[in-house]
Amino acid sequence: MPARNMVQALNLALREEMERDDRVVVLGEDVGKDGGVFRITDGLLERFGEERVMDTPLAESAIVGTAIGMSLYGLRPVAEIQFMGFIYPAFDQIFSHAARMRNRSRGRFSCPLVIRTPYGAGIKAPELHEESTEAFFCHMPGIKVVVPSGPSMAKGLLASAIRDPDPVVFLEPTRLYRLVKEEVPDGDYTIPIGQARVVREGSAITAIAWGSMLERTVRALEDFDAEIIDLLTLSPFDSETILRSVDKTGRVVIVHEAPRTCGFGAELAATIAEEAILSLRGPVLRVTGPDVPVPLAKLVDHYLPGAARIRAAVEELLRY
Amino acid sequence: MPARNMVQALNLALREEMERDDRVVVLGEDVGKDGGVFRITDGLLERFGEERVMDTPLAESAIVGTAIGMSLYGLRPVAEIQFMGFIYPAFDQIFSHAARMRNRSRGRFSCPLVIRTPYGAGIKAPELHEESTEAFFCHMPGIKVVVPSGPSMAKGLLASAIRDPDPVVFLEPTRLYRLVKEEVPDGDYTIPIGQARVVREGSAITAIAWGSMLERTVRALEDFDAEIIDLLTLSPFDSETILRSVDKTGRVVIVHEAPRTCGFGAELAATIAEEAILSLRGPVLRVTGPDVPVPLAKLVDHYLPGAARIRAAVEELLRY
Amino acid sequence: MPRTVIETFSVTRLDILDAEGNVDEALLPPLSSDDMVRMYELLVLSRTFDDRALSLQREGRIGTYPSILGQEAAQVGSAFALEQGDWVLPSFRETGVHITLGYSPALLFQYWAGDERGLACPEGLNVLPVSVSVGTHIPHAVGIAMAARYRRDRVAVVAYFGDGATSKGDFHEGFNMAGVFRPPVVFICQNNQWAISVPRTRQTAAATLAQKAIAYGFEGIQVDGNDVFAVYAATRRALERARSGGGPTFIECFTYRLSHHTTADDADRYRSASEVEEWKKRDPQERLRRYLEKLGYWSEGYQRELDERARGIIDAAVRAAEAAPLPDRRDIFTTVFEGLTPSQARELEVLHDAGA
Amino acid sequence: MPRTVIETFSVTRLDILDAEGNVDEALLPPLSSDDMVRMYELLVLSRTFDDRALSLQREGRIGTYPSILGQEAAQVGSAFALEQGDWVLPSFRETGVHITLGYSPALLFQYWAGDERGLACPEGLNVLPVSVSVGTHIPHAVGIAMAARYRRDRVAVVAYFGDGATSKGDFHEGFNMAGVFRPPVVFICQNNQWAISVPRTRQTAAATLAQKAIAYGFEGIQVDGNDVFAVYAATRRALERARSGGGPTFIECFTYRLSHHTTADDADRYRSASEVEEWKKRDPQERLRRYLEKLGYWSEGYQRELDERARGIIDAAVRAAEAAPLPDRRDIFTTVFEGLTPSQARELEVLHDAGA
Ligand SMILES: Cc1ncc(C[n+]2csc(CCOP(=O)(O)OP(=O)(O)O)c2C)c(N)n1
Ligand SMILES: Cc1ncc(C[n+]2csc(CCOP(=O)(O)OP(=O)(O)O)c2C)c(N)n1
Ligand SMILES: [Mg+2]
Ligand SMILES: [Mg+2]
Repeated sequence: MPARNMVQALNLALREEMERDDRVVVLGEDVGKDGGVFRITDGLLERFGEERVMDTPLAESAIVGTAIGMSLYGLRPVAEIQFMGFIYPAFDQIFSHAARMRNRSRGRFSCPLVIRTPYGAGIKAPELHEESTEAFFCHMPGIKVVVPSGPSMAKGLLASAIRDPDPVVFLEPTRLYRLVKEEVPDGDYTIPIGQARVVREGSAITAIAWGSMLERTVRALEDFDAEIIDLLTLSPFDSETILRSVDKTGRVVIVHEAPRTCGFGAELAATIAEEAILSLRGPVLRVTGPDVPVPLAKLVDHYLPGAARIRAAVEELLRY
Repeated sequence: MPARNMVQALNLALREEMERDDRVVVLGEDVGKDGGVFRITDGLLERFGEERVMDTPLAESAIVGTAIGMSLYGLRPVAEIQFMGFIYPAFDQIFSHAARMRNRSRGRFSCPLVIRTPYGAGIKAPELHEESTEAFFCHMPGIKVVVPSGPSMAKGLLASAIRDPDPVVFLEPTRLYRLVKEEVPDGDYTIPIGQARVVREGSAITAIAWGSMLERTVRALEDFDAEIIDLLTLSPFDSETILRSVDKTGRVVIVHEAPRTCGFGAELAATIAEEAILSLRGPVLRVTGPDVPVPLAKLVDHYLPGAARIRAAVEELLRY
Repeated sequence: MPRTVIETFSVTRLDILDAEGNVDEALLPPLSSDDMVRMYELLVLSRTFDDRALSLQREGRIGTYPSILGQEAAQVGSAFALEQGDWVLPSFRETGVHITLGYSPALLFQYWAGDERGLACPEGLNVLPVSVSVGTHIPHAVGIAMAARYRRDRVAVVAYFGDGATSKGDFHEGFNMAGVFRPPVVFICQNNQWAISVPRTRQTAAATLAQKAIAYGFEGIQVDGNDVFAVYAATRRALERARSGGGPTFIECFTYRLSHHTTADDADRYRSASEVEEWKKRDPQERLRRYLEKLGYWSEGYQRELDERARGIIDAAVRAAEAAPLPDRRDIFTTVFEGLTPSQARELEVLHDAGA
Repeated sequence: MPRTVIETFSVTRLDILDAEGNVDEALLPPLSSDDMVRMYELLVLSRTFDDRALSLQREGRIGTYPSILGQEAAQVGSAFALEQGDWVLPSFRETGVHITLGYSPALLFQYWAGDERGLACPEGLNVLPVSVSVGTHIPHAVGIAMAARYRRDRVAVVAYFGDGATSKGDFHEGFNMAGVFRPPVVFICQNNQWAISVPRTRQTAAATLAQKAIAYGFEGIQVDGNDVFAVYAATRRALERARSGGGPTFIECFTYRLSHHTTADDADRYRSASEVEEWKKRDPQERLRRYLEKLGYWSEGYQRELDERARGIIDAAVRAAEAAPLPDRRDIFTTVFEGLTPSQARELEVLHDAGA
C-alpha cells in the first residue's frame, strides 16, 4: 500500500468514487482548474471534464443550494466550501433544506450530498480560516457529520460519505493535510460512518478526541494508561463505544478545539452523565478552546488545547 | 401595576426604550405599518416615524447586516426576524460579524444590537415557524442569548438587552405571547442578563427550563419537591445558581424543546458533570424534543416534551 | 475618451388578453379551443379550492392558508405550458400550479391541515415540497436543471416565487449561477405587489422586477400576470429555450394578491380598499370568461355545471383528506434519514412509552 | 397589446487618463498639481508597501498577504476623494486605501503578521477591520450610512470589494436595501478580472458588473480602474451625490490583479502569462508618471528621491511593527464582550496556569 498524506488520500477517494459512479460530481470555488486551494481536487477537471468538476461563482449558499438540487435529481454532488469559516452563508441551505428534504417529502425526495470543508486551527491563516464549529451541524437532525483523523481514515470515510444516502458534512482537519503519511489502500475501501475507533486501549481513563486533536491527545498521553477513542463520526455518534470504555475506566476527558460552551464535548459529557453516571469516579472533564473567536497567528497557540492542558486534566482525574 | 400579556410587555419595553434613548431604532419585515405579524411593534411607526421604525425588504441577512452597520455607528438597533426559522440566512452575519466586531477591532468598534425573534413550537404554524435552535447562538463567543418566560421577565430582559453593550439574540416564546397576563411594571425596569431565577424552591430535585418549557415544567412538577430554575439567559448562563441547587438536591432534570443532540441541555449537563459530580445521586436527565425536525400540527404534540415525560424523568431520578 | 455608453438594455412586456376579453390575435399562442376551455376550468377549480380552503381554515379544519385569489392566471397559465417529466419548485402559494399539474387536491388539504404526507409528491410528478422559507429554493432549481442536462434528459425546471423573494440572497446567488451555467431553468415570479405588508415599491427600487435579469446576463420579461395567454406564451417560449440549450429565462407575472397574505393576516391594516377594487376589475378568470363567451364556448348553464363539477372534486378531496387516518406518531422519526440513528431508535421508544 | 418596451437602460464608462499618459481635459476633475503629485506619491508608497510585504512573507515575517499590484489607482484614486469623517469598509486587499487614508503602515504590517491589534483603527479614522469573508461587509455599509443620515451627519460611507463579491447574497441584499433606503453610500468594486482562479467571465454572465446596479434602481458606472483620474472623478461625484441626499452609486473599477491571488496562490496554474503581460502595459503608476512628466512634475531624480522616501517610511513601519511587544495572551479574552463572562474568567485562569 502506498504511503499518502491526507491530501493525496482525499484526492484518491474522489477520483475513485467518480470513476465508480457517474452520479458523483464535484463543485465549488476553485475546485477545477486550480485543483482546490489545498489541491484536494487536483487533476479531477482534466480527468472528468467540466460537467463533473465545476468551478462555481463565489457564492456558498448557491454552491450548497445547487448541490441540493443535483442530489434531488439523483446525482451525488460533493460540494467544497473553501474554508469552514465560509460555510455560514450556506447554513440556511444546510439546515432548512439539505437536512429536511427527505422528511419534508416523507421520503419521496432526498439529498445524498457531501459538503467537504477544511476545518480547524493551527495553520496560521487569516481570520475565519481556522474554524471548528462542528457542533452546529451536530444539532441538525438530518445531517451527518464526519471528521477524519488521518489519511487512511480520510479516504475510507470520504468514500462512505459519498455513498451515503443522506447529506454529510465532511470536515477535513487542515493542520493534518500534509502532516503525516500513512499506508492508504487503493480501490474499494470504506470506513463505516457512525463508528468510533479505539486508537489505544487503556484502563485508567478514557480520552475522546477527533480530527487534529486526536494526534495531539495521543502524543500527550503517551505515558498514561489511557484508552483513546477517535470519534470519527460526530453525528450520529457512537455512544456504545464510549460508554463501554467509560464503564471500564470510570474517568473521561474530552478534547476538542472548538470553544467550550455548547461544543460537541458538551453532548458527549451529557450523554455520559446520563447513561454512565454510576461508572464515573470523577468529573467529566473537557479540554477545549476557550469561549473566544479563534485568535490570529500570534495568539492561536494559547487558544488551542495543548499537551500540558490535556495531561493536567488527566492528572486531575487520576486523583479521584 | 397593569396586567399585560407578553406581546403588550414587549411592545411597552420597545416604546419606553425608544423614548428613553434616541439611539434605539427598530427594523425588520412588517414591523412598521403592520406592527409586526405578532403586533410586538404595534404603534411604534406612528409614534417614532419612518426613520426609527423601518419596514425592510425581505432579506434576513441584510436586516442583521444593516443593523450591524447601525450599531457600529453608535445606534442601538432592534432587528426583528419574523420567525426563528428564518434566522439562518442571517447566521453568517451574526457569527462572523456581530459576534466578532469588537474582538476583531480590539474594542474600537462594537455591535450593541438586539435580534428579536419569535421562538419555539406549539402554535401549529407551518414548517420553520416553530424552531428552537438556541444552542447555535450559545456556541458563538461574542453573542448573548436571552429567553424570557413570561410578560414581566420579557419586559425587563428586553430593556436590558437593548441597553447591553454587546449583541443579544432575544428569543420570544411564541406559545406564551398571549397565554397569560401578569403584572408588568411601567417605566424603568430591568432584569439583569446573566442571572437565572429560582422559580420555586425545593430539595429533592433540580429542574431547569426556560421559555415556554418553564410553564410546562412548573405545572408538571406541582406535586414534587422540585427546585425549579428559570434560566432566562442562556449565554452567558448562570452556572452558580444551578450548581448551588444541584449541590442541595443531587438530582437534575433539564427540559427543553429543541432536539436533544447538542441542544443547550447538553451544555448544562456537561457543566454539572464537570463541576458537581460529587453532589450527584443519579444521572443528569434531559427531557427534550427528539432528534427530528419539528413536525407539523398533526404530530407536533408528540415532539414537544409533555408533563408525563417530565414527571417520568423526575420519578426515575427519585429512585436513586 | 469621453464617458461612453458601453451597454444598453431594454425590458419588454407581453399582453395578449385584456380585461374586456379582447385578444391580440397576432400574439395568441397556438392553443386549441379545448385547451382554452381546459384553462378556464382549471382557473375555476383553483378558485374553488382556494375558497374552500378559506372556509376550512375558519372552521379550524386546516391551519394557516395563503389564498391565491387573483393570481390564478399566473399559476394556471404557466403550469399549463409544462410537460410531463418537468420539475416544478413551488413556493407556498401555488395551489393553481399544483392543480394544473394534477397534484391531488386531497394531498394539498392534508398538507394545509398540518400533515407532512401531503407533500409526498406522487410518483410520476416531480413537484418539490413547498418552500416555506422564501426564495431559498431557487438554487435548487438551478441544480436540478444542471443535473438534468448532465443526464441529457429533455427536462425543464420551473421555480415559482413572489416579489418579496427577489430581495433574498438566494435569489441572487441562484440567478447568477443560472446565468453562468445556463441550465434549462425558468424562473417565474408572481409579482402580486405585496410581501405581507410591504408593497412592491418598497421591496426594491427597481422599476420592474424583470430588469433584475440584466444583472445575470439572461432575459427577463414582464407579462400581464392576469392574462392567462400571455403567461402561457411567455412560459412556453422560455421552456422551449430551456430545452433547446438556450439557458434560463426570468418571467415577472404582474398580478395582484386580492386576499389577505394568509388567513393569519389582516391586509386592511396596510393597504387601501380602493387599490384592491381597482385590481378586482382585472380579474383573470373573468377576462377569459369574456373571451370564451365571445367565442361561444361559455354560457351560464355551462358555468353552473362547471361550478358544480369543481365543487364535487373539491368536496371529494376534502372528504379524502379528512378520512385519512392520523399519521402514526413514529412517522416523525422515519424519514429524517434513510434509517434510524441509534439515538432516534432510543427516542422512539421513549415516545412510544411515555406518549406525551 | 404588442410586446412593448417598458424600460431601457444604459451603462456608461469613464476614461480620462490613457496608458500613454494623455488626458481628456474636458473630463479632468479639479485637482491641483500638488494633488496630482500627492496621488503619484501615494501610488508609489502603496506599491512600496506591497513589495515589502511580499518579501516579508517570503522571509516568514508576516503571514499570507494579498498583493495589490496593478490595482493601486483604483485604491488611491477612490480614497483620495474621501473626506475626514467618512466611513470606509475595506475588503482584505486595500493596502492603497489604507495608506491614502493615513492608516498607519505599521499597524498594517502588524495585522498581516497575525496580530489583531493592527485592526484597532486609530481614533479619528473610521476604517472598519478588513472583512475576510468576501462581500459580507456590504450590508454594514448600508447600515452605517442609514445611521449617519439619521444623525444628520454629512458623512458618506464607502465599501470596497472585488468582482467575486458581486456573486454573494450579501452583495444583493445590501444593494437592494441601499436602493430602497437611499442612504449616503458608495460601493466600489475592484474588478481585477479574477477571484482566485475564477475569471470574471465565469463569475457572472453579465457583460459588465456596473449593470448589476440596474437591479436595484440606482446608478452603476464602469471606470478605467487603472486611471487614477477617472476613479477619482467617479468617486467624487458619487460622494457628492451621497452627501446631497442623492442616494447610492455603484462604481466598477475595471482593473487587473497583476500578482498571485495571495502569497499562498500560484496564478500560473490557471491563467496565461500573455494576459498578464497585456495588462502590465496598462500600469496605473506608469501612466500617471508619463502625464506628470509631460507637465514637468516628474524627473528621474525626483523618482529616486521619492523611492527612497517611500522605502524610509516602509522601513520605519516594519521596524515599528516588529518592535511591538507580543500581544498578551489574555488579550484573546478581553475584547470578546465589553466585560468577561464567568466562564471566560475561569478559562482565563486555566490559560494562565497551564500555559499550553
Ligand atoms: C426567509 C423567510 N423570511 C420571512 C418569511 C415570512 N414570510 C412568509 S411569506 C412572506 C412574504 C412573501 O412575499 P412574496 O415573496 O411577495 O410572496 P407572496 O406572499 O406575495 O406570495 C414573508 C415575509 C418566510 N417565510 N421566509
Ligand atoms: C465568503 C468567502 N468565501 C470564500 C473565501 C475565500 N476567498 C478569499 S478571496 C477569494 C476570491 C475573492 O475574489 P474577489 O472578490 O474578486 O476579490 P479579489 O481577491 O480579486 O480582490 C476567495 C474565494 C472568502 N474569503 N470568503
Ligand atoms: Mg408578493
Ligand atoms: Mg477579483
